Amino acid sequence: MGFEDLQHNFMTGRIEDLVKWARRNSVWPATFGLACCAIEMMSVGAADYDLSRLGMEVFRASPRQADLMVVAGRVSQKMAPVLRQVYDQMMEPKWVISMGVCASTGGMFNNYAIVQGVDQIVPVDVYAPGCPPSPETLLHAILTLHEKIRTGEITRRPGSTAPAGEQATGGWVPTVPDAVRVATPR
Amino acid sequence: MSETNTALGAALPPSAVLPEVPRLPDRLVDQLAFPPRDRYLQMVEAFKAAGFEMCADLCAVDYLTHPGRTLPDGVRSERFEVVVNLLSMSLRQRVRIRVQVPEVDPTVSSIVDVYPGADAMEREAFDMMGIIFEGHPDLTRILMPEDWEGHPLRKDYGVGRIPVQFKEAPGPR
Amino acid sequence: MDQYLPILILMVLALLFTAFSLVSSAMLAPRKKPSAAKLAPYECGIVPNREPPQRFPVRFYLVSMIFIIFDIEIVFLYPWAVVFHQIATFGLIEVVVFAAVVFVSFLFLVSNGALTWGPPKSLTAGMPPRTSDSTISRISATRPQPGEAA
Amino acid sequence: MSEHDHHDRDPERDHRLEIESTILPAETSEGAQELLPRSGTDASELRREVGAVLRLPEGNYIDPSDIDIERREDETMIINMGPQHPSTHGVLRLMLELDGETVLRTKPIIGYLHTGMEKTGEELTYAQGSTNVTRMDYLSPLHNELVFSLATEALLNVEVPPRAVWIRMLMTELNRVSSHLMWMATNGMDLGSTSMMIYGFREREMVLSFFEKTTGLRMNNNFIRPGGVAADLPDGWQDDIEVICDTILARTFEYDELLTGQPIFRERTEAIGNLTAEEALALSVTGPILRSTGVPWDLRRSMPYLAYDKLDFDVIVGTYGDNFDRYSVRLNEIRESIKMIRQIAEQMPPGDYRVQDRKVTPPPRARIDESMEALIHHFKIFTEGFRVPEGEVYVAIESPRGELGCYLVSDGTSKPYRLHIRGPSFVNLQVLPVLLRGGLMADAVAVISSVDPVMGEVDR
Repeated sequence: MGFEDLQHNFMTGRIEDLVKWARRNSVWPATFGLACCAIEMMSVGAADYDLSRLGMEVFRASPRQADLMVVAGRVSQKMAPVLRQVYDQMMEPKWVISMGVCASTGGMFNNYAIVQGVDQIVPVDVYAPGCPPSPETLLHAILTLHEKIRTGEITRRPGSTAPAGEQATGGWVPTVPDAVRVATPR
Repeated sequence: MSETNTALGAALPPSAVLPEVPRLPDRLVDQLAFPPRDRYLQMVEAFKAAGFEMCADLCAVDYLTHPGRTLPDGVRSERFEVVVNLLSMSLRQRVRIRVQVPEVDPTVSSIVDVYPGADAMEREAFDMMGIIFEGHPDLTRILMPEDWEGHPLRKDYGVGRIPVQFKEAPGPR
Repeated sequence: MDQYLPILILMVLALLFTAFSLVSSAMLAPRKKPSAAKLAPYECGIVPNREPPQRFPVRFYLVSMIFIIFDIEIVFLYPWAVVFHQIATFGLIEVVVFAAVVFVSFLFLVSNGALTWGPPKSLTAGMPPRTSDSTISRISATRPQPGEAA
Repeated sequence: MSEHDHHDRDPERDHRLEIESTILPAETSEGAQELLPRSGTDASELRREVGAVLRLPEGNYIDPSDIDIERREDETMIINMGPQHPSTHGVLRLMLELDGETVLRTKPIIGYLHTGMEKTGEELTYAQGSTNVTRMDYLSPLHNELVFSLATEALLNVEVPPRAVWIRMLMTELNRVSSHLMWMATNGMDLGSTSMMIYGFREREMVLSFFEKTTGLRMNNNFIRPGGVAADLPDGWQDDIEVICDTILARTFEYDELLTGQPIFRERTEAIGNLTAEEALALSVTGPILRSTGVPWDLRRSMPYLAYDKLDFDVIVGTYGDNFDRYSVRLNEIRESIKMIRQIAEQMPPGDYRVQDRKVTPPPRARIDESMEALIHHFKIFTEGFRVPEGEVYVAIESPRGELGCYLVSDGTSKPYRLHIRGPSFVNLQVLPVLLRGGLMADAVAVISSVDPVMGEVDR
């Protein structure tokens, strides 16, 4: 018996809201700062923009204790498998914010070295535009994620954002794309 | 610039020194030297003895699509060029040594024994341009993944641009 | 008999709590086989391709042994604290003697160098405490640049 | 039970698991770039990883046996201070061979943020070039733009009006203050004082808000362009500068009190990561690290560019070259920069902020509607870009991390033929094996943060 088999009825409805409320208000980000966006992520964490209002000021270094991976910066071909490995090692209710245009679509670096969009490697929940996104944009992205947690399913990740292989295995085994380094000329 | 030239000239093998690039503001006119490949290490050692304490920069340039560049008469232009920038704090001067490296065997002697700081720069030149430095302690890739084929900064290596969907952009050149 | 009632209640509560947490986690936990990556040790994102080293320097176990000594000392303080009022001054002297004995072992450890880890760190012995201005010099434009560098 | 059980023998899933166990290990291991066991490395590479930099005279050659690692190979651990690590300031990966807590060998592995900027630089015209270059060293973007613009103007042989020169100096010195404040913040947090992180960022926000007011962006502002500056200073900028200078100068004494007095901070920085001047020069180290060893080399003083010879400032030089000296060099450089910013604010000349040669700078927006050739100039500059005569130049400036050089080769077209940026952090990283040798793991964290590498300019 697991949560996903609970029918949505009057009694269970309240437990789900309680769980969603708890998860939403203490999402711990994993420090995945890559490039310039990481500096903006740090200034969001610092005093002026203050992530601790949302219960997120604790940046967990190890993925074992993190719920949210903010991919802050451009993902190079050499970094792609590392990103996939850290994503796989994160605990289960996990979300991904792709911060900045370089993470979302490769941005201005449309060349051999940058993975054109981090959603080729990990399923992304929220895309934050900007280069670098100003702290307000990142806060807005985090609030969108909270909204998504509040209205989304508790445990099963929505199939749509995941890469193609996700539905085939019922959405539970984190699928690894065939070649994590997309552009490595084989 | 000319008096240090003669002072160095005595110590140096006869090397063609480009007269000067007319238009640069005087502060930026560095001394240039074009040693042949076999006398390159010897010239670097001579410059080190002449008071150039630091090797500021070392990079490789691929002249595949721009062969006709101004070179002093005694120098035959090859495809690759290794540019070493030495800095002298006492003389407050820079010298730029430009070595021509042919495409068939792109090997140059490594200057790590004279300037240990050039170690990572030579690895980058090897990784990006494919220039082999003999005598380098650990000539492996430094920026690209280990199993990457090809040297990205060469002119015949495409940019790897992925055509953007919403406008018919030319394919990866 | 009534002395032992609170202990009994405490045990029942403990049992109840563990049972509740075990059952609820078994019930609510997602039912899935953890993937190979999740079971792999975390090495800063790198998949380890060499097996972790078997031999650890003895210094690491030394630290755990030192911890046990002082942990036992604290454990003995708890019952002492409960009956502190009945055995007033005698109890105080007793615990001070006990603490002194354990402190001797601490002195032995420090003298043996169990707690000094790294190489000795001092530039020159007896240096005055440095401030952010004491060990730097300012070279202004008026004074001519010292010609020879280094 | 639930319907998941009879899925267990599903071939698709086993195929997935089997892929997973083969792809990732193959792709994250960097083979020859990694730190191999001592038996697998030859003498010269072993000497480099152990940190022995100065070569003996040609006669005798170090043979591996006498490199003093007394630990046998199976007693030591080779671990990863990998790309995703809280204290490696971005995606630097260090492989360390440890004997318990003491570091024996180190090998930095970089390239995890390689963005192919030098290749992209060859695709963009000179007008667009500074947007690409500014993303290299993301703690001091204005320095990258300045070095690219100086190189382009040198080839164009264009004289930038004095006001643009002084605005550039103002903005780069402010950028140096914000970069050193960022270093103070992360260095404080690495050594355990998280309050320093909060204070460092609080002051930095003041400088960033001034940047946002002048250039429109907090970072990557593309403000310094070939031919001058993008826009004039907003009116009332003197009082903003006044407020920034007074507050930050007062706050530096607060940081001094917060950090220098504490025994923990001193214990972790004094006599850690000692560097001698010879080793620094041999490894081509520049910037605060070189000055902390006692070598008085600052490009703003020794090979002045822009109008630094008209400013009165001190070059800060340390004595021992350890972490504490690097900290005090950077702390006092913030004070020097504040002193300079005040002088610049007083002597700011009036006049144009861009060179008026229509071939380089586009005409003002209003002129385009009136005159035909203004429209043509505008169109030509923004589509094909202005042509730079053929030639090559190397320009170097003093960025907060060291000598930032730009080697620009042009072949007469409107795109750079070869753009090579000499990143100071790329070269300064080679000093890690020398500094980490023999220290503890905790010292390794302190030394990495005192070297202050910015991975954007290391990997370019």
